[in-house]
Amino acid sequence: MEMIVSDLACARGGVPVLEGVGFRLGAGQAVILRGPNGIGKTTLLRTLAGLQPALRGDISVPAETIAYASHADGLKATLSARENLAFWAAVYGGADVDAALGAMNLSALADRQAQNLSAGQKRRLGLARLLVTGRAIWMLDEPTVSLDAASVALFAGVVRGHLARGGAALIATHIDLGLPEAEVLELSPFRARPRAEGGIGGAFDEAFV
Amino acid sequence: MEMIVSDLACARGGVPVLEGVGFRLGAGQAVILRGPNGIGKTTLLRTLAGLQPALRGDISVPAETIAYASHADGLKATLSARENLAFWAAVYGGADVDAALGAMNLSALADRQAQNLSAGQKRRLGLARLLVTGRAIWMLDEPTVSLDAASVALFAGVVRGHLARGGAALIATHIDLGLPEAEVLELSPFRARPRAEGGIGGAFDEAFV
Amino acid sequence: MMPDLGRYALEVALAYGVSLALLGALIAGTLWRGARVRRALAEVEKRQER
Amino acid sequence: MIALLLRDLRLAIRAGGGFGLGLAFFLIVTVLVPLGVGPEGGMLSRIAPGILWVGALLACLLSLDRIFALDHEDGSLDLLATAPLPLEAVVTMKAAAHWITTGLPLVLAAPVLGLLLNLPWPGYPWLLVSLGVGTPALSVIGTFGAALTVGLRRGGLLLSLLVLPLYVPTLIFGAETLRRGAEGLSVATPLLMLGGITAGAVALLPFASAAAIRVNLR
Amino acid sequence: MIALLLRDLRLAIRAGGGFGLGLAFFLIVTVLVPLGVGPEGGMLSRIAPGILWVGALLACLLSLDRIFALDHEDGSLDLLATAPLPLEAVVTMKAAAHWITTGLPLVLAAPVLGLLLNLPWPGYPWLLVSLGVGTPALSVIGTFGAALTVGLRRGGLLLSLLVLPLYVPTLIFGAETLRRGAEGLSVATPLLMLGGITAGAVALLPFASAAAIRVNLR
Amino acid sequence: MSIWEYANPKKFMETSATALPWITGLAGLTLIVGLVWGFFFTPDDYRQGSTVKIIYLHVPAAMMAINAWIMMLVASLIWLIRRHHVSALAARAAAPVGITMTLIALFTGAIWGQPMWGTWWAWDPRLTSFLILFLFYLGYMALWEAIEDPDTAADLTSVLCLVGSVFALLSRYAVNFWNQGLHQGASLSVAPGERMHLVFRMPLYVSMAGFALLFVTLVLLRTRTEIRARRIKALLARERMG
Ligand code: HEM
Ligand SMILES: Nc1ncnc2c1ncn2[C@@H]1O[C@H](COP(=O)(O)OP(=O)(O)OP(=O)(O)O)[C@@H](O)[C@H]1O
Ligand SMILES: Nc1ncnc2c1ncn2[C@@H]1O[C@H](COP(=O)(O)OP(=O)(O)OP(=O)(O)O)[C@@H](O)[C@H]1O
Ligand SMILES: [Mg+2]
Ligand SMILES: [Mg+2]
Repeated sequence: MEMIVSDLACARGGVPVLEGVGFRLGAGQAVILRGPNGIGKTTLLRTLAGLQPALRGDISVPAETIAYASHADGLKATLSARENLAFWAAVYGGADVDAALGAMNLSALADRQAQNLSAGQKRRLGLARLLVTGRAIWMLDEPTVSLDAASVALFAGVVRGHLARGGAALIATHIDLGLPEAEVLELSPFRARPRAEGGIGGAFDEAFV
Repeated sequence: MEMIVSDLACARGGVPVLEGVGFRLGAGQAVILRGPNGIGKTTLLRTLAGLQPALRGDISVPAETIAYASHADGLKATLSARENLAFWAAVYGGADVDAALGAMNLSALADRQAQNLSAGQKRRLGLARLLVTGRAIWMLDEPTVSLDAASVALFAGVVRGHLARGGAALIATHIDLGLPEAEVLELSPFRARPRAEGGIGGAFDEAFV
Repeated sequence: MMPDLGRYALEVALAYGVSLALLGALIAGTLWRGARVRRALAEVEKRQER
Repeated sequence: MIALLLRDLRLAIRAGGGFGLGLAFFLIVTVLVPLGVGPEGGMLSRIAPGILWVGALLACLLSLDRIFALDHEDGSLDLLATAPLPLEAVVTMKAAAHWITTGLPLVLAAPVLGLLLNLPWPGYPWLLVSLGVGTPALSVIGTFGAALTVGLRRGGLLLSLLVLPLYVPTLIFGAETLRRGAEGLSVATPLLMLGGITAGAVALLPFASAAAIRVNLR
Repeated sequence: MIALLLRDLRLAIRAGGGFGLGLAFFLIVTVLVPLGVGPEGGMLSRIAPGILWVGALLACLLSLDRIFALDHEDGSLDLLATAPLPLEAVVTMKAAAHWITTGLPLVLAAPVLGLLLNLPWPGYPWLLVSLGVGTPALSVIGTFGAALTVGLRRGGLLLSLLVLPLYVPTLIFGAETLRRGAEGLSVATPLLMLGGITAGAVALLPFASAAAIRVNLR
Repeated sequence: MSIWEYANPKKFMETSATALPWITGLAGLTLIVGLVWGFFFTPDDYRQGSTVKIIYLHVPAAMMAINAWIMMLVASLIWLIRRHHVSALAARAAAPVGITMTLIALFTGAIWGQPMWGTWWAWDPRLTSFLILFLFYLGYMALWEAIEDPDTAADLTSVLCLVGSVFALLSRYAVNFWNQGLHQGASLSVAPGERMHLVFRMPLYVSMAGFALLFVTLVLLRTRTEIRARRIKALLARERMG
């Protein structure tokens, strides 16, 4: 399962933010997205995950093979950690909830309501969701926000396990994840140029020139 | 105008989080609060600013001399930068809005609606509010979140100017602000102990012992 | 040369008055916003040429 | 799909989930109207069918913004949209959960409120029938309105403005069924129309709702 | 203080500020009731006073959660509480802004809606008077409710439940004033009571609201 | 050259700029002729007296109120299917014109109802469904105002317009069922079976043409404004991107 992205352009709020993005992500491989605030990392991940259409370009795999984790965790405050995870497991077809809880070191907290978890624990629960999706390609948007050092290491281990099982991961982050084997994709060169300089226009601008 | 805090204890959600906090903050002086997530920095600042009562202890200056800036900026999305600031200036008795905009490098953006500012620009506008309050003691909760390096330096300059004019500042932050002259107050030693070990109880616990 | 509206003068005059006022407001609003947006566009375009 | 329905029901029942608030609102509206209108029984019993339906409709309306807003705020909606469920199924389940937590209690509580408003005796079975047939349409149409306004900050009032005109046919046929029933006339035509509206709305609107959500998530 | 009032008015008028939505809701409720109750003019004109008052009250109610919620979400409320304004003045100004953006338009639009409900002619002056005297009380009481629920996620429906019982006396005396006025009877007593409620609420409730906010910010 | 060429904003701006003066002139002319003719130079009806003169406002306005919604529906469909921005913006531009027409029909009808039926307002099906149409316009416009992103707003308002049209039709049927009503039938006749006299009909036709042309003029003007506003937005967004 290799993901090949070529000449991708994507827009946010009608304005093109990235263009000409291309990379390949093979099985067992991780790619780290880097770039300053506002370059369009979140936009790129949402486009790849199928949440918004691309302006141009090709993505070789369907959105159905991708598990996306956004800035927000999508946890329900009044459900327990296990209930939260069990819901997603049911939606994705019943993977092993307890194994996922164990992998993210949440077994002791399984029956606590999500609202009583600390920010870092919530984040870990959000990441445990990835393990129950059973999908091959993970797209993670700043997964380690509010995690302390030990949890970051734990997370890196989980990602390595996923890669070893033939999965792949695309991770947008500002910090060091402890995954030295991952390739880094710097997004700055792909910043969309204004149309006057040969960039692509938004759907609407085009008509004006 | 010297601020002396002694033996302060404060609670969040009914649970004591800090106790025995004491420090002094003289005119022209800055103190930086440090401590891990959840130690109670925000709680301490809110207590000092008069937003919640202390469990115990003394604060030598009234809340009316303190200007507080929280995690949130309190900007109105549909008002322009100048309108936002002019409102606070009117509330605090009419300081010079344009000077404040200039000091935070916002003059060019004065007429843009707050919703069209980038995260960093919003933050700068939130900090410009401090300048129109005319208050002597600033209490800042992670003021440099989402600021880039140049803006952090600009902000440090503004704080220095405030100190030079005889003001004082208490700043909670996780990162380096570029204010080497500021004293650092580490909060970890003041973590509230459980009552059994001689810590103070919450208002309710007391009745139970 | 006002026509004799008989005993329904008030109604007819009111109907014409209200309708013309509404139409007038619509036309005025259209022209006013048009002029404002045209001016704003000219300003932005000038600024971006620089 | 069933997992989603169960989750929504469980969330509604947990503390703070808002289960029962719609019911309370229904109660209050039907209490307010006699307070405002005055206590004459004869008149009350004549306006009772209309007031009961309007009250049920408003109670439904006010709970609509919970359908998607909470899921949108905490990011679940993004995750649901990328999950292996068609979005049409998601909105249908959301509407079903809304009906079970709001519409169904309204139907069950309505007879008690009918008493407060002096609804004539022959009306009670038709009260249950007309609300039972009509409230699913209210939930489905409301889900469409909620899908249009998801992501708007405090879109609640706008949501009401959008949804109320869409509620008009349901209201007219529902109240007409009930009024005719209460007066002992034949209810066949309005009840058929009401059923038709419900069936049509349930069959078609989920597609519009799913499209609206897709646009809003973009 | 005036700065706060002006800011709130300006925010309400800017796009997305929700100005006019309360009005639209009032319109819709008054349209729905005849649709539910049936079109007979005679009956409509008898229930018109009650319906107009209930409609105004619901429209007021639904705009209450904007009073503090937006300021709380973006952090302004914390900053206002530490500003050199007494919190009592803040809540008074908030209530005033709510009245100007919601209550006043309701009062002005009510005669048109009175037409729709066949309100008898002698009722029109009393419609203006009773709503003019009564709606400030609705805003002040509503501000108190909003202060109690500030910070609760999606507290809207809970807010309605808290506030509605508090609205009952205003509703009763307001609707009674209007009904007597429409029937050509003397309105002195209910109007006096209505004025008394408004005066008392305006004088005392801001202290309670300010206290509630202080507790909620803690 | 296909008709879709005009969906290109630039082309649209050029074409509409040349056409506008003519259409505006024609609209003004027919409108003034129609209304002046109707108001000054028609006799009184033997039953309705001078109130027949209201017809020259009421009927054209009522017609255009409905036609405006139909135009919005068509434009919305074009946007949803072919994604031509001009068409979405034209739908947006038509709504305020349509709501004004609805208001004129409502007001003139209410004023007319007082002498004819002895009441300003009755819950007659035609009247009621117009009130509901007014609510639809309100909701549609409020939704446009509430959404930041123009494409999102165009999509959602188009969906609303589609669904709303279906429900507007249903409502029309529902209110018909609910009340038999007082209002005139759908033919251009004042009394049943009797066609309105030519003296009344001629100015009515002119006035209808005037309202239709005025509608076209205003929609063109407003669409041009919307396109410009849209362009400002795009330029500003680009400026912000740096
Ligand atoms: C608020 C009240 C009223 C509303 C909303 C209203 C609405 C309408 C509408 C929607 C039409 C249809 C136009 C068309 O189908 O092309 C119409 C036509 C007409 N209305 Fe009214 N109407 C009102 C009151 C009245 C009154 C009081 C009269 C006179 C007694 C009246 C006389 C007519 C006539 C003569 C026509 C032309 C009928 C035809 O199409 O042949 N309307 N009105
Ligand atoms: N609604 C909007 N309209 C116009 N531009 C927007 C809108 N939302 C975001 N943007 C812009 O789109 C760009 C890309 O945003 P995006 O969230 O993808 O950045 P990011 O790389 O994820 O940043 P971060 O590191 O802060 O997460 C930013 O420059 C932002 O200002
Ligand atoms: N409503 C609540 N009920 C109980 N405990 C709470 C509540 N809100 C916060 N806490 C706890 O109070 C403690 C202090 O929180 P506070 O926000 O002051 O921390 P902080 O030092 O500012 O952290 P950060 O660095 O993340 O800003 C935390 O341990 C938190 O878990
Ligand atoms: Mg991002
Ligand atoms: Mg903090």
